[in-house]
Amino acid sequence: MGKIYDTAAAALDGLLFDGMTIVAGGFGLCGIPEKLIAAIHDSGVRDLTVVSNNAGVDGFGLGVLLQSRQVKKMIASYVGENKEFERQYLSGELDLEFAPQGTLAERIRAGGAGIPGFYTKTGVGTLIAEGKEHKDFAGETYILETGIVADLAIVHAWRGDLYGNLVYRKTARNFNPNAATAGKVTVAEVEELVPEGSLDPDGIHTPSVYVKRLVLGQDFEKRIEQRTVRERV
Amino acid sequence: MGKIYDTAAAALDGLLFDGMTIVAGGFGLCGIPEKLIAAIHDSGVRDLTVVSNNAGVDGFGLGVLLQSRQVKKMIASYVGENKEFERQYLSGELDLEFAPQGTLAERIRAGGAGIPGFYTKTGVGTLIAEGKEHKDFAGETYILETGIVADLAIVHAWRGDLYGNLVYRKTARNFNPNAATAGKVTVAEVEELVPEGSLDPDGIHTPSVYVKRLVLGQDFEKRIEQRTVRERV
Amino acid sequence: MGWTRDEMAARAAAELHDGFYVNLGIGMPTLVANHIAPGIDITLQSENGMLGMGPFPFAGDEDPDLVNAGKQTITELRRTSYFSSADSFAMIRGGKMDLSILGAMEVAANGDLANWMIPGKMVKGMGGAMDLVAGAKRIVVLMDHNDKAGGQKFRDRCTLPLTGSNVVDVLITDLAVFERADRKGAPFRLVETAPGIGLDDLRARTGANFSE
Amino acid sequence: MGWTRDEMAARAAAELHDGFYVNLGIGMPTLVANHIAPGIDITLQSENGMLGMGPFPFAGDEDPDLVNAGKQTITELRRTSYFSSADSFAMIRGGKMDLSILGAMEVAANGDLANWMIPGKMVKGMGGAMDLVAGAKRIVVLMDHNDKAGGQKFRDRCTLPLTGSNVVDVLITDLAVFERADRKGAPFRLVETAPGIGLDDLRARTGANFSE
Repeated sequence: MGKIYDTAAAALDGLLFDGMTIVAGGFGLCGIPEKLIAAIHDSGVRDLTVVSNNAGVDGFGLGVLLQSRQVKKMIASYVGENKEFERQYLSGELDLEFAPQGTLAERIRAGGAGIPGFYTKTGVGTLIAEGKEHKDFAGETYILETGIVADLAIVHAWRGDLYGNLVYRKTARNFNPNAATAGKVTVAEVEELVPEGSLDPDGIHTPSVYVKRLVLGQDFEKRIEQRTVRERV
Repeated sequence: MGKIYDTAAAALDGLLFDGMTIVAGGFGLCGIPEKLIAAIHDSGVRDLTVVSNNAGVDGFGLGVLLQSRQVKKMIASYVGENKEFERQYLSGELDLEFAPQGTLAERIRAGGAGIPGFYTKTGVGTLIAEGKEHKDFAGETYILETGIVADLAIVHAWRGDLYGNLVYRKTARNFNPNAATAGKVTVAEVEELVPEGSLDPDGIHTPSVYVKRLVLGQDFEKRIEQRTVRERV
Repeated sequence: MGWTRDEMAARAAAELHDGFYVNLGIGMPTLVANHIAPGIDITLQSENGMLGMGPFPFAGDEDPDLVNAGKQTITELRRTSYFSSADSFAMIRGGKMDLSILGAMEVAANGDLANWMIPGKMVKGMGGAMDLVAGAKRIVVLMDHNDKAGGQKFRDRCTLPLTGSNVVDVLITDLAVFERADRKGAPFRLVETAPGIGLDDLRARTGANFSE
Repeated sequence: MGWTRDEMAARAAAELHDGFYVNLGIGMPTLVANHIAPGIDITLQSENGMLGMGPFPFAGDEDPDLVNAGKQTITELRRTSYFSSADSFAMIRGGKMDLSILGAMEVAANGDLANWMIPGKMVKGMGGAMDLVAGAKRIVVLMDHNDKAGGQKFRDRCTLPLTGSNVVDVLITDLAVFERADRKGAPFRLVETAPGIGLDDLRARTGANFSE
């Protein structure tokens, strides 16, 4: 198949260019493609438009691309955990487009599904609706939102096989399967590369067709953002 | 939880009324909710609008509702396997709305997802596009298709638990997970009722919230439509 | 004077009926989970992609792949399922959540809700709040009745940018509970007041008209 | 005179390149799977919800839960995944299929395709054909060059209701292979003819203009 690459840098080789759009899986720091983000950082590619629910934290996740000023614009639903983001945004160095989380998820899915636009009730009557087409269906008002297709999608999966089939783990799934469909090229990092035929065909979250390149990562950091515990009684 | 019913008839009790719309899972005869269809037949409910990719065959699947003249209208993509359907349609007894298969699947998903309309390239320049809104995105023309919400969704799953979580098997999945989201009420028949906690949470196809009632079926017929085999060499 | 945060959460828990599927917003609403009555079976959704959210893990059992919408470590239950963000919001937008409990900066007499931005201050984003108010069948808001300077937060009109228009069904503050019968023009009605809160005092501290 | 159905299928198989994801329509296109060259790795999609379709089962191994888009019993492979109909057509509509091979009633010089209905006759429906021609990156059509009465099926304009407008890239008939360079006005070009088929004969039996 030729989909397996030895390193994240090799998996991205030839795919990166200044001014490109990248859609990334992950929610907060959960399920983010940390190895691919690091390799994009090392590549020095600039003027990126990044589509991701969050912007990482200072020094980890997409935060590293912000610190190195490689990001020109973010499309996100929540960016509250990142001081460097705030500084760049308030100084006008960084462009920001907010999309409600569900609208963002659906826009990414739509892009991957060949749907250029869809109507949603989310955001009607708010700032988000300004400048967008309004349309009534059965007496209710909806706004038109557009699909997102990126030059590159980067995702993090738990298990993958050499065909490119992917399985995600628990809430690390989040935006990853949607992002995987919305890249002109999709690159996945996995925690385990499993023998062919060992994934349950009924339980594959991302079918092989979506994944063009795949890398087995080592020593994932998988940082926890909010460590909350309960007392043992 | 109170979601488990003893018979298909009990699971449908109080949900059926003349003139209602029913969306059904299944593709051809594969993965059809055969017990629930039989119970709808027995109930005598009439003037149904049925949303299903196919119309069953004479004497099985949705074909039994056609033979008993309980169906007023079908929304489907392919009805080629059913002589009674043809007779009723040509005589004007039955109304038929064709939707391309992918458009039908997406309309059902959209209905379940609170999306009243979406744009697709499918059908542009064909009879399907007539009377529909056309809109250009990035220089390409698309047509507006609408979401489908039914009064009742009936689906067939392989395994279910008492919460209503469902898992489908192989290509019997087809329209079932989409249909399960698009009913004001969704009733599922399952081949196995498994102990709570025994389904892999990463592998559940229909989360419990979608399923209001569930029945364990017995002696499924699961008829094969086209038995094709190869020679043992 | 007035209810504590825990008392407010307990009052909100009374809105949860057996069999409900519920999404609890970040902050005070998460406290509601501690007050669910015995015998009331509730399934909690977390909009990052989980149905059937369990309590926080014991120390040492934290799993970086298992967090809620507030990015807090949590646990799963026997009923749990995971799904993608698009599927999660299909569930929310599609009206499958019986109830969502959210925090607020302002609520208006017409049901408008503002809880995501203050112009001129850094904006963190709306996350899933706009989707939740647009999609959930019933919206319960938990907020302090007045801001720290004593300003009215339950107002005739919201002054802050909206999260949703005509979406709040129940408002629970530290002083009182208000509810409206529908989203078609019914006014908010005072359901109860916290111990020691008089009606005149309440009206003085409230910008919105409400019926009794 | 002219190619057999198997020869047409073999010619169509030459359009399959290593690593391609391909959807084969019902009927003659399914024969193409028998002619994939050794060393060419192809993954077949079945639009009812399967990627990685295997051959027919051995007698006795038929599984009613495992059928292709023609409702025929099939088998799975080590690469197989299953998904819902909405996800299947998201894949197709989203342009992830490198190629689809379909049958036709008529093909026009401008790339129009008609293969789903004859007015006045019972209409069986378009199934997934309209989605496939709208979504797949490249469309190859397999059809008889003329109908049973000798009528032209490769025409200046389609007379039957369309399945898709400006969608055919390659046309393989029992007499010849035609291809066009793009969907922006390039004419169909004659690529090859079946043994014994002369150009004058071919033109006489063809309603569409084509270049050589």
